[in-house]
Amino acid sequence: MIDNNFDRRDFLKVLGWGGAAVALSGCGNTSIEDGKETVVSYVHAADYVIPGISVYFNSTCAQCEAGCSISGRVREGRVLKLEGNPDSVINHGKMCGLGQAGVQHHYNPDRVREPLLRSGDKGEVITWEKAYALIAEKLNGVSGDQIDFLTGTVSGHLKVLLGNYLDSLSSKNHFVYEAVSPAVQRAANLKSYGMEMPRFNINKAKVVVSFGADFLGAWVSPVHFSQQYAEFRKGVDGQRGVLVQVESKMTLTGANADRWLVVRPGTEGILALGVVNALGAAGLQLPADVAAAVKDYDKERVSKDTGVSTEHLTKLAALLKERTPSLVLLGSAAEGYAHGSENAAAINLLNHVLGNVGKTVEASAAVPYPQIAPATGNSAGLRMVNNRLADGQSKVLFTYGTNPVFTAPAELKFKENMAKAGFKVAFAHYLDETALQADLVLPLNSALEDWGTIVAEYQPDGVQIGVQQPLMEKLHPNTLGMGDILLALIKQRRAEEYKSFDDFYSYLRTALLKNKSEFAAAGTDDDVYWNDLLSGGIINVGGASNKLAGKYSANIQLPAPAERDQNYPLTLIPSVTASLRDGRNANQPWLQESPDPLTTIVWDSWVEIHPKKAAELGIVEGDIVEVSSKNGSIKAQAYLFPGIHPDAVSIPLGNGHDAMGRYAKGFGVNAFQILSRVFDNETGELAMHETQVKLSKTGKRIIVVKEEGPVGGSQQGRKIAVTVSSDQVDLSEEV
Amino acid sequence: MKDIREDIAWAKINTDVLKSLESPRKLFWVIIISALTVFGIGVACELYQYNMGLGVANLDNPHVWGLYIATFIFWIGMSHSGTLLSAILHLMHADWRKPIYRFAEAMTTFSLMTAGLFVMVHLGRLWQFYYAVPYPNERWIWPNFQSPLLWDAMAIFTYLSSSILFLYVGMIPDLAICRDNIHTGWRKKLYTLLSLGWEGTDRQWRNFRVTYLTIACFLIPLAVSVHSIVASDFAMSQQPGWHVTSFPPYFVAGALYSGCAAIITLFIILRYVFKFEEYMTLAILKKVVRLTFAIAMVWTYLNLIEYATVWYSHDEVSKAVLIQKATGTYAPFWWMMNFCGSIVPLIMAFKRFQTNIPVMMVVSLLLNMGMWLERWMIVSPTFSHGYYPWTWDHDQWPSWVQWGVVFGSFGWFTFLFMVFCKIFPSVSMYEVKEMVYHRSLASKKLEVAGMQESGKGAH
Amino acid sequence: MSKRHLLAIFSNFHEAEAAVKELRNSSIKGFDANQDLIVKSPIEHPEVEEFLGNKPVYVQWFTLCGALTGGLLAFFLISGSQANFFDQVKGGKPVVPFPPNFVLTYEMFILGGVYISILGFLICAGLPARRSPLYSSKVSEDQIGILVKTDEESAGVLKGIFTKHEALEIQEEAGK
Amino acid sequence: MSVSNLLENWSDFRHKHPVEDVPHDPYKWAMSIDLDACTGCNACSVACYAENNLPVVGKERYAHGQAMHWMRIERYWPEDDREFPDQGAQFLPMMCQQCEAAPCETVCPVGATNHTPDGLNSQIYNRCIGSRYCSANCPFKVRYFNWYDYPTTENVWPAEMTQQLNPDITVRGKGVMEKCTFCIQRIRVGQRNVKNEGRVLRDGEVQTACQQVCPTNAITFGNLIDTESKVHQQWKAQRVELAVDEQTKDTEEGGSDLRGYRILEELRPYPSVMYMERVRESAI
Repeated sequence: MIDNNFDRRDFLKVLGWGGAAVALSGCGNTSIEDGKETVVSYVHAADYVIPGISVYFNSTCAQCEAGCSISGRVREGRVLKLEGNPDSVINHGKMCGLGQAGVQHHYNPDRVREPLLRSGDKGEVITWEKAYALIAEKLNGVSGDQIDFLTGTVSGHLKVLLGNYLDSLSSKNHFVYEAVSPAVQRAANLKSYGMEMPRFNINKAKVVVSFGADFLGAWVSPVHFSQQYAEFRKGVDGQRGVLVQVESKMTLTGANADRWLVVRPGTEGILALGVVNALGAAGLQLPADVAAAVKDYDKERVSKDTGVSTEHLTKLAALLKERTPSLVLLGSAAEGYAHGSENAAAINLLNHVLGNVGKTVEASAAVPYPQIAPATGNSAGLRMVNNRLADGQSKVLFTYGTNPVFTAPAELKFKENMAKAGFKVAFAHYLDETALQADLVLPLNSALEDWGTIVAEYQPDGVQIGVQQPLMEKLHPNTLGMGDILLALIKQRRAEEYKSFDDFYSYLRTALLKNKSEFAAAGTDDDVYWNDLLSGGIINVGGASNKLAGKYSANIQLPAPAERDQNYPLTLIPSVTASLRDGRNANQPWLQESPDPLTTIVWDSWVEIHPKKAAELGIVEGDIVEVSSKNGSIKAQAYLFPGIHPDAVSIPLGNGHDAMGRYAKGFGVNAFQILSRVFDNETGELAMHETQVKLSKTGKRIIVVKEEGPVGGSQQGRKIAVTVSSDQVDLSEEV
Repeated sequence: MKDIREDIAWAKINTDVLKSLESPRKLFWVIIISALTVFGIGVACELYQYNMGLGVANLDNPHVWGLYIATFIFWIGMSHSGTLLSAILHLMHADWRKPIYRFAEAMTTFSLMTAGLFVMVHLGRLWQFYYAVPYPNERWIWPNFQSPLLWDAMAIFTYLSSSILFLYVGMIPDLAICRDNIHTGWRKKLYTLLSLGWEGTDRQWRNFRVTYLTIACFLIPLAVSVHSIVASDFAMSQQPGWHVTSFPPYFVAGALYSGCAAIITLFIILRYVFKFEEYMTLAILKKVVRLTFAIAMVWTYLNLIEYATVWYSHDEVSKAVLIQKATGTYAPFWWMMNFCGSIVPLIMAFKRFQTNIPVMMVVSLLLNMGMWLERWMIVSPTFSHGYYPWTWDHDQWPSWVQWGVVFGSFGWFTFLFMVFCKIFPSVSMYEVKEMVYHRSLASKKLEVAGMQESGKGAH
Repeated sequence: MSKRHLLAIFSNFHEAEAAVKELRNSSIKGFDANQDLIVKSPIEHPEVEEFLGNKPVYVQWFTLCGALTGGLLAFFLISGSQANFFDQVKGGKPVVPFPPNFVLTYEMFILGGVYISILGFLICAGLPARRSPLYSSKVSEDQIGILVKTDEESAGVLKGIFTKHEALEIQEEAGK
Repeated sequence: MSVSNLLENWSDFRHKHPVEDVPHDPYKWAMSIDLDACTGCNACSVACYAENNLPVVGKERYAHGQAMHWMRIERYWPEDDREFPDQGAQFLPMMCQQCEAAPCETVCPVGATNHTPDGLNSQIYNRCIGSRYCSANCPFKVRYFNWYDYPTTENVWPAEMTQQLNPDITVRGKGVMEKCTFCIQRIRVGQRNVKNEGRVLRDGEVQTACQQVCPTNAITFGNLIDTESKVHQQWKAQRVELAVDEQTKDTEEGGSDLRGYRILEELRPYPSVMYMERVRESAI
């Protein structure tokens, strides 16, 4: 990092004592080209502003739910670049591409800038006063039970305030919806380990077997896991870690595996039990009930069901037996079936059998203040809201941090149902698909302009509360922070209680100072503490100690591999890519132009087909194919991809917007739309991998826009990227 | 068949050639207007490209060069025939060059001027082209003299200015004739000025002869060096398909080849447009055709040598480029180039075609197309199929902007050439007289042995 | 003493040759065949030099000087500028690399040679020149002219010689 | 005067500086990239966009091969006809290799690309006239040309987004060649800061944007002269030397257990980036 010999803590102290609510006064929304900008933006610059010298302010990344702490480079009142905060236990100063694109969210030209009253296709700009009055008017006479709040993951003080607001409306209807979430796993983990999200110590394992967990790409906390992965590769006791990935469609993690085992879609659980069986056969002592439960899963049967060769099964079992501790991870590819919970239980069983629980699977600390712990999302939330809307139980709908019109399968008819609500309010950054259906759109500050606290679900070390603070003055004068809006709304109800808080900043400050004694030395001055807190950007609390409690269950009922439907012979795997995830960041051009690591395709969606299958169907790269499920069809370019099971096709999620902004609208297709309405038997989560599809050629062919050249991933025999077998290198002497 | 009638009156030579300077035929205007139209298209494309950036040419990373460089080499190559005819054949006393060398030299000059345009068109920041000029400046910033591109610039400058001077010096006696015969208008002033007061005195002729010979001697190595340097743009690089030792002679042979083919084309056109049948005789055409055939075979040999060295070497990367040329995206053009360059010239080996004007016209155009393709096939496939497979790019296709500029250059060349032929005598009058004189002397010598004495000084 | 210029036009090179030979062999007062005799012809006759006596040509010396100067200038300009252009290193080569510098040295050698040769030509041939008053455009067509300068009184003798050799016409003019 | 300077310092100018005769001192910037750690996540590439004001060219121009990613991640598949790539894909971050004997430097007609005393292959944007010869002669094809005038192209940098641009470096207009600089703006700030203290930079004081962001620390950047630096130690451990075209790894009898190599080393550009081979477990 560039160290300019300036202590940024000093700057922040000045900032704090100055009592400025925002970090720096900026230059507004003018550009150099316009000639409106003054070279030095200040007549009387604050002491900490030296033209030409960058200062760094810490905050928390809001691009996904991992809660990485970031350090924003600010110069002349503008945030230029987001870097990792080295003190963060989550990301240790590192970042992913998605996180760095946060500045493009902030500076996005397509952000909503004014409160909009919408009717039909038109939006009328109104004032905040009018907007608040309108909400008050619409809430008048509506009972609390008829008011629904649909949000994405919320945590920290915003969640507290939201809870209080709902309470003031006497509504209990806060639904948290995440289109892509490890919800099945949470339930399975709760059973197996006694907590939804234990700590996974990849770095302590010698072998990691991941059943579809894309921990290097998009799973839970990828930056954190990537760092652990690097340690894991360097090795425990000098022995390089071995990664085995089991999945039907290669993820980024699969692409980095020592052995990538392609399984028939949905048979991950069978393979897990097969490995348990093989471990028993290899001499591992299995508990009696486990041994009984897996006795039918002999190698031949498992090999036949899953498509994994007996040789690999044997080798895998031998490796797991020989090298301990190991770690077995469970990801979306295994849980996205109607029998997802069973798959999950079978996979978690492996950790128990291998004795990893307590070693590489450890208890995570519990958030000591449950009210700020994250409300984690799942698709059940959407399902409930949707049902309520369909039945007319919901009169007023608030949406925040989620885009259900885009991410809900068309079969749920969410858009139609949403229209049934009398009044829809969207708190939005963009005019996305959901905001377009709302009656009132309230413009939000970007994450780099807002105050808040963020508590991530996955806590690798104690509990880290991320502090979110503005890195620069608001770009657009008429946007507001979600906290500020909630505060204004709650004052409509409970004016007395909240009158001492002018804004969310004062609320947050008061709330955090209230707990000062628990975070800081006794007797620390309020201001000093507050400034330390802001300059650090994180609050590390030890967290309530926690123990793993659950127990494995040997009673796992796995269905036999499903017969293929003649009409819909292929399984659709909607893949979650590291940069676009569920599509909320699709309007950030860096992410659109950052090639998908595996296919290298940019600015579009595609259908991954195994070359063998493609040859069978007469499909070549660039053919526009129609992917039809029972619930609709989409057309996208075909890409021949060797890392996928021949009975599956895969379409990435996140693109295919028909609103949101110039960098998202019209690029690609939305695979959410054709997902079938199949749910996990136990949790009721949408089973994302249960959609069966067929492919048909449309006769159109285009040139795929991608980074790789006409020879694709071939090195043509030239020594460019070299792989060596582990027995041919000596890693011990390396630096 | 004689190269020229030996009994043409000298005065008739003057009249015939001077006639070509006056009252243009309708056909002349048709040619001029079509040339300007085509040139205008090129200019429009260039303006568009100048405004938008080179991206509109549909070049990309790493395929950074395309038709501009290929056509640049083509024009440079074309220029070599003028030197061949005027300098090499002059030293070899092949006097049949005399009726046709003037327009060949003009072709040299104008094709160099056209090539120079491509250097400009090709630049990403055309407005900063002067950075490549070694002008003294207070910041001591100089161009990079190690760059073959700079050598190119210098070689073209040297060659162009030397060619212009050579053309001009050789034209002074003819300009004096023009001065003496045209007594009106701006032409008179022009010819008076340019003829420098030439009177054909013995002193003038004596120095003229030595100077002409000296410059001819310089021009030959210069011409060879110019195309070797153009070859160095490629041969000095490290890229497969370019880093070829035999490139300099190969380029020089290719240059002479395309130049000769162009001479045949222009020979036929001038013969027709300006009615020069008396001077541009079929006998001379035959000689030019035979010369072209010989050069074609040299080129074919060097071309095959290049393939052979690549094929038998252990340089897998270069070999891959060669295979790609023959089988990949560029295959049709590559085969076409080999066909036009090596098979088509075989027609010229047949006597009855050597003087068949329509056949020779078609052949010469095909040869030139082959040679243009050759340059393209040198430039592009290496970009498409270089050292680094990840960046291979087999889909690159020049946009209409590139094609427009390339076609425009032909308009520009034709325009300059036709204007030249209207202002300056495109057949060297004094040299045709010399040719007629010496030939008739020689004939007489054969007829009357007794005239030895008076023919003492004759060749 | 006043001089007179005479221009005789011959239709035939052999007649002109004979006339010149006779002029050179005769001794006429105020007429030196080596200096006062100029032959004008429409084409280059190498024989002229023989019957006019061996007159040296100096253009080659210009050429030599020009070429050498060009080459040396190039080398020092290039190497000097390389040494001063912030002393920048390129491609792991020496700051002043010989093989590439040779190329431009060679080009400048030729450039200098050609340019200075032309200059030499103009100087040696006395060009550009005003046209002498005694000039016939026939000379640029197909006839040979012999221009002589002589004393006033010898003009008749010369005219006689010209007429003897069938001169087509004789122009005369008083001069210095 | 140039000629007197030339004659006085003649022998200096005839050194094969810096490859052979004169070593860089006190800095020679170099990198090592551990392909076993690289996961191909693209974070480095995005960091490069953010740090170096790279334009997002959009779908159509990307389709024409006019993308401007100084740092590109290449993805290779095994080529032995296996049905599935069951040992994963191979990722390779590729950027300017800052060659010591760079093929691009000698060919630039205007000297816009040169070797700096600290061993970088520099690109002087305002000197560049856009002949693109450097790119033509680059074996790695890591030079990127501004085919359009991106600052004025619609939707590349809308007014709001111009505020994100890094003021430490320029925004390049049309017709200019550009490429990875090893984040020279960071190096220069660092060098000037320590100059005041009368010392040289210590390892880790300057990080490139890609190195800083890399979640797996696959990229190591530093001063090859500094024996304390990690990059020096890594090069040394892999016995990779700068100015040779064949390393111990290639010459050792009976194979080698080293894994450091440089790409296209046989062309003798002497790249400043060492890659370490990806390892795949033999037991599974």
